[in-house]
Amino acid sequence: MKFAVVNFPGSNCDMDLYYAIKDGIKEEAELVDYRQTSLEGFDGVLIPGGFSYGDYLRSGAIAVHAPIISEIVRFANEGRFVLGICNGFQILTELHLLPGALIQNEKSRFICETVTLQVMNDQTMFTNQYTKNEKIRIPVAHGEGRYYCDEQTLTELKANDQIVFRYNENVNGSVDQIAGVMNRQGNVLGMMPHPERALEDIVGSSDGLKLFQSIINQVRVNN
Amino acid sequence: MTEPTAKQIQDSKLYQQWGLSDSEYKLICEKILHRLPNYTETGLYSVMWSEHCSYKNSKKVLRKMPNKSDRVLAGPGEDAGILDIGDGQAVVFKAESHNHPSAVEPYQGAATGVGGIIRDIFSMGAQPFALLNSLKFGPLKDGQTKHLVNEVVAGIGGYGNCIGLPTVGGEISFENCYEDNPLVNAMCVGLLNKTDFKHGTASGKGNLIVYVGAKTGRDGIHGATFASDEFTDTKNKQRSAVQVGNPFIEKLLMDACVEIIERHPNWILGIQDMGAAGLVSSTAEMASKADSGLILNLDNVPQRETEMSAYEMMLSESQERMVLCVKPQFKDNVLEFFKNFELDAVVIGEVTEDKQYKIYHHNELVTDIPVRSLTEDVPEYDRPEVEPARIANNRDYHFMPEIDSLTDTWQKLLKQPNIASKKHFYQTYDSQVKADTLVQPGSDAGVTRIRGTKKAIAMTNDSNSKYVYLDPYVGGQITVMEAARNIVASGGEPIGVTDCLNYGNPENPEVFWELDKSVEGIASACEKINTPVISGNVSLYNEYNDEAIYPSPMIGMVGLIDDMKKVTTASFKEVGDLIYLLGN
Amino acid sequence: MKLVKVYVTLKPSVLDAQGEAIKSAIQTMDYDKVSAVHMGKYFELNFEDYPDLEKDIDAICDNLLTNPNIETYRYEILEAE
Amino acid sequence: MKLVKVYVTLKPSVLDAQGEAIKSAIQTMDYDKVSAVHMGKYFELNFEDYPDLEKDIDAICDNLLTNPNIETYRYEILEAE
Ligand SMILES: Nc1ncnc2c1ncn2[C@@H]1O[C@H](COP(=O)(O)OP(=O)(O)O)[C@@H](O)[C@H]1O
Repeated sequence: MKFAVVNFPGSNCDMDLYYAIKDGIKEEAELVDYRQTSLEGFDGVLIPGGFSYGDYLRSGAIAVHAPIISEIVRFANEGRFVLGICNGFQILTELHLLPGALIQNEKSRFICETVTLQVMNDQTMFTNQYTKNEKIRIPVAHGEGRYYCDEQTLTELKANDQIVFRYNENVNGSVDQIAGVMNRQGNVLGMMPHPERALEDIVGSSDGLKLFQSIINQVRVNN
Repeated sequence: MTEPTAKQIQDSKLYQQWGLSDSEYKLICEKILHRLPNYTETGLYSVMWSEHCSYKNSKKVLRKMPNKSDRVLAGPGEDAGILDIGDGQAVVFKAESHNHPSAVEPYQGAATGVGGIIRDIFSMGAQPFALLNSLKFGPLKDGQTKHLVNEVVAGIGGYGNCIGLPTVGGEISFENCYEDNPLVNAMCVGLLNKTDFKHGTASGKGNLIVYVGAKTGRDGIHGATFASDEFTDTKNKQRSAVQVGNPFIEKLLMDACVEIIERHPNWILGIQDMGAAGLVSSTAEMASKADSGLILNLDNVPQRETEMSAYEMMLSESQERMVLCVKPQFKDNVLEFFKNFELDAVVIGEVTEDKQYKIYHHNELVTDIPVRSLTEDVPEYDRPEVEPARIANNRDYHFMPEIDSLTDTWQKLLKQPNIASKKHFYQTYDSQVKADTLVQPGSDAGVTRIRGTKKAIAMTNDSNSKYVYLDPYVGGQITVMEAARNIVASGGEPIGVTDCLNYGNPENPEVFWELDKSVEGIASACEKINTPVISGNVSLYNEYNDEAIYPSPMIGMVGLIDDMKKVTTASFKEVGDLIYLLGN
Repeated sequence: MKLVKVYVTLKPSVLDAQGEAIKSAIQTMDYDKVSAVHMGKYFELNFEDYPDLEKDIDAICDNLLTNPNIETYRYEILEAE
Repeated sequence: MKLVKVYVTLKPSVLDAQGEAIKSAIQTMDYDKVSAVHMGKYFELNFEDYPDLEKDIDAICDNLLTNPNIETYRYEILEAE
């Protein structure tokens, strides 16, 4: 199985994700430059955290104009899996592949902390190795991570079980404590917390491992 | 604008405003050039001969510090020091102060301090992997100080978070003496494959000088002399001396430099960052180290503003720029390589044999002076020292605290901002990016593993200026030992030290005595525990309206943990565990 | 040559965390007559003049300068000096 | 009630990293008639009306809304609706 880690100028968690695949779940990973125009041969796409284009203007806003983007959209529309973490999540909302937006934290400050998340839906290709309502410890590190969507969107998210993770304590003021959402089809997930930073107990938590194992599991079932 | 002539500079003593003394100016005219320096040349001497660039006041004291051990691969004299950690790997680290810029413009001052120290590490060919910082402010009583603290902390976080380096440690303290002269010291640690080590030199006739990175603007002109200048109310207006950072560009620059040195070591002969005194300091130092000459053509320098003079371009402290020395046959490869990172890279000059520093601007030779006169001919001062009366008169004084209620005292102590948790601040720093951080801020030292090995590195920044104020020699020792305890308590063996020496005006004999004695204390402790001082930085003239700060040496110490299973943290672990007290 | 000034503000339904923070900072500074603060973005763009200018400005605003989920914009077109 | 609109821009000599990034994004979007982009901040403040209003606005701008080292501002005072 082969994963693409898309690297934008200013991405800075690209290697973390690369190692998460290589060492965490022992699969193949390759960095894909934002100027590439093909994702041929990959089974899934990972969009890493960081500050693409300095996060100038709005986080994720400039990245959506990079050449690789149309290929990511095609990939998502074909039902293949796309995971965006932190800045990756921001890019996916700016792209409208996911509903809502990520705006400045309620306290207007960057926050780096390991937080408790609740797994809201264990029937997804990203969470099938967790159990529903399981509490997991995953680090967050962001200044613009407050999830916002309007009432109607929220109702839809709930109705379709698209809310995948919630914060146990609302660290950033997100609507409905949302930490991660997926699209209606269930193949695109965005989340602010960093599962790739929680793969080994020695760095504080290994609760993120099951997320990557879930993906492997699902892709195997599909094949 | 027309520049004053050499004669006008002499007559009006303009050089004084730029920080050159009469005797220094005379030395340049009579012993070095045998003529009057023109406007550009006077500017070059004034920055290169500032304390910040030349260490003319502190060199003699700095020589007291030990800088050798079995591990030392490079010590003071390079952008950063290097220590062998076995298996073909080395750690590279240095600390740098950005006190004055942060006082004037807290966010950008702190941010560019972080940016500058990161460049010092990757210019050695190392991959930076961790940041630390040491901050000192006035008491948190008024809105203005709170604003200052918040801005500095935001600047440090803003730069480090964006570039993607974890901030794993640091310290923040509050004391009256820093109210108008805050201290902002930053440290960066990197990992080097020993084969990748690059010296900052420009050698070999015909080799090319390549400029890489952000465009040059009028940022921070005379920042170096500004940093070596006392601070007064009126200086608050000196606002043009502020540089603005762009961590996004620095990330590209860092990745590009690390990669080009790793993949194409034969393309690059030397590399150095443009820090204080920008283009002149970097190129003159590179040429001086190789005993070469240099020709620069300023028309090729990428410029952000129009109609910049030679003086402005040479002294600009625009951030995120590097200088490379490149073999001509690899010129196209190098330019193409950086273009792929969307960075400006242009040839701006070449190495010569005549040992002269020659600058052309608009086809005119605007500077022609010996390279080494900028770096080696700086007068070195042996300042008079006097023990301050407060110390001489209180030698037999022994303070005994009176404690009525242990609980009260305990609670009062815990409420002190200096003792209370600093989590509010450090949780705005990304301490985990790269997923290698084993111990985050909040324990004794920050610890980062070295991926692919069993090893980990422990790092700490420590200072306690009150102790140094009360007894510089013992205070200096205490500072080193506090750092060492933090390393040991994290499971590490201390292997080396960097420092930031923050003091008042060295021309004040009492201040100079404090500097000298505390460095002797630091040196004696470092010798005892075999932690050579392999890099560092001096920040003098930390005064506000003639009031000096406490003598404030900051020690940045690095420790090696041979097996990451041995990492220990400060927190109590389980109910029922026994608690021991070690030591006296 | 045209100078286009674009003003971007958050939709009223979105909590303006920065505006709130600034308001309380202003109040700590003892200016108690401020009842509301909102923070937005301001852009100046220089354009060559051409017939479809407005269409392009709208497109640039919609697709780059703002996120329509949370922001609105308005602009004015002036002669550049 | 007054509505004060404050426009904050970087001094011309200061690097506008954001404006540069936005300009190149606009150019990748194939709008090639844009020659310069600058990004600033825009504030709306509601004030009770009082005689010394302008003095206070200046103070708030100088000490909080802008960084006088690198930014300049201008403002206009309107009647709030
Ligand atoms: N206090 C000090 N202790 C040891 N070495 C020092 C000290 N201060 C400066 N140095 C060394 O002197 C050299 C020049 O330092 P500096 O001018 O600060 O570097 P840069 O050119 O990066 O600004 C460096 O190698 C530095 O490590």
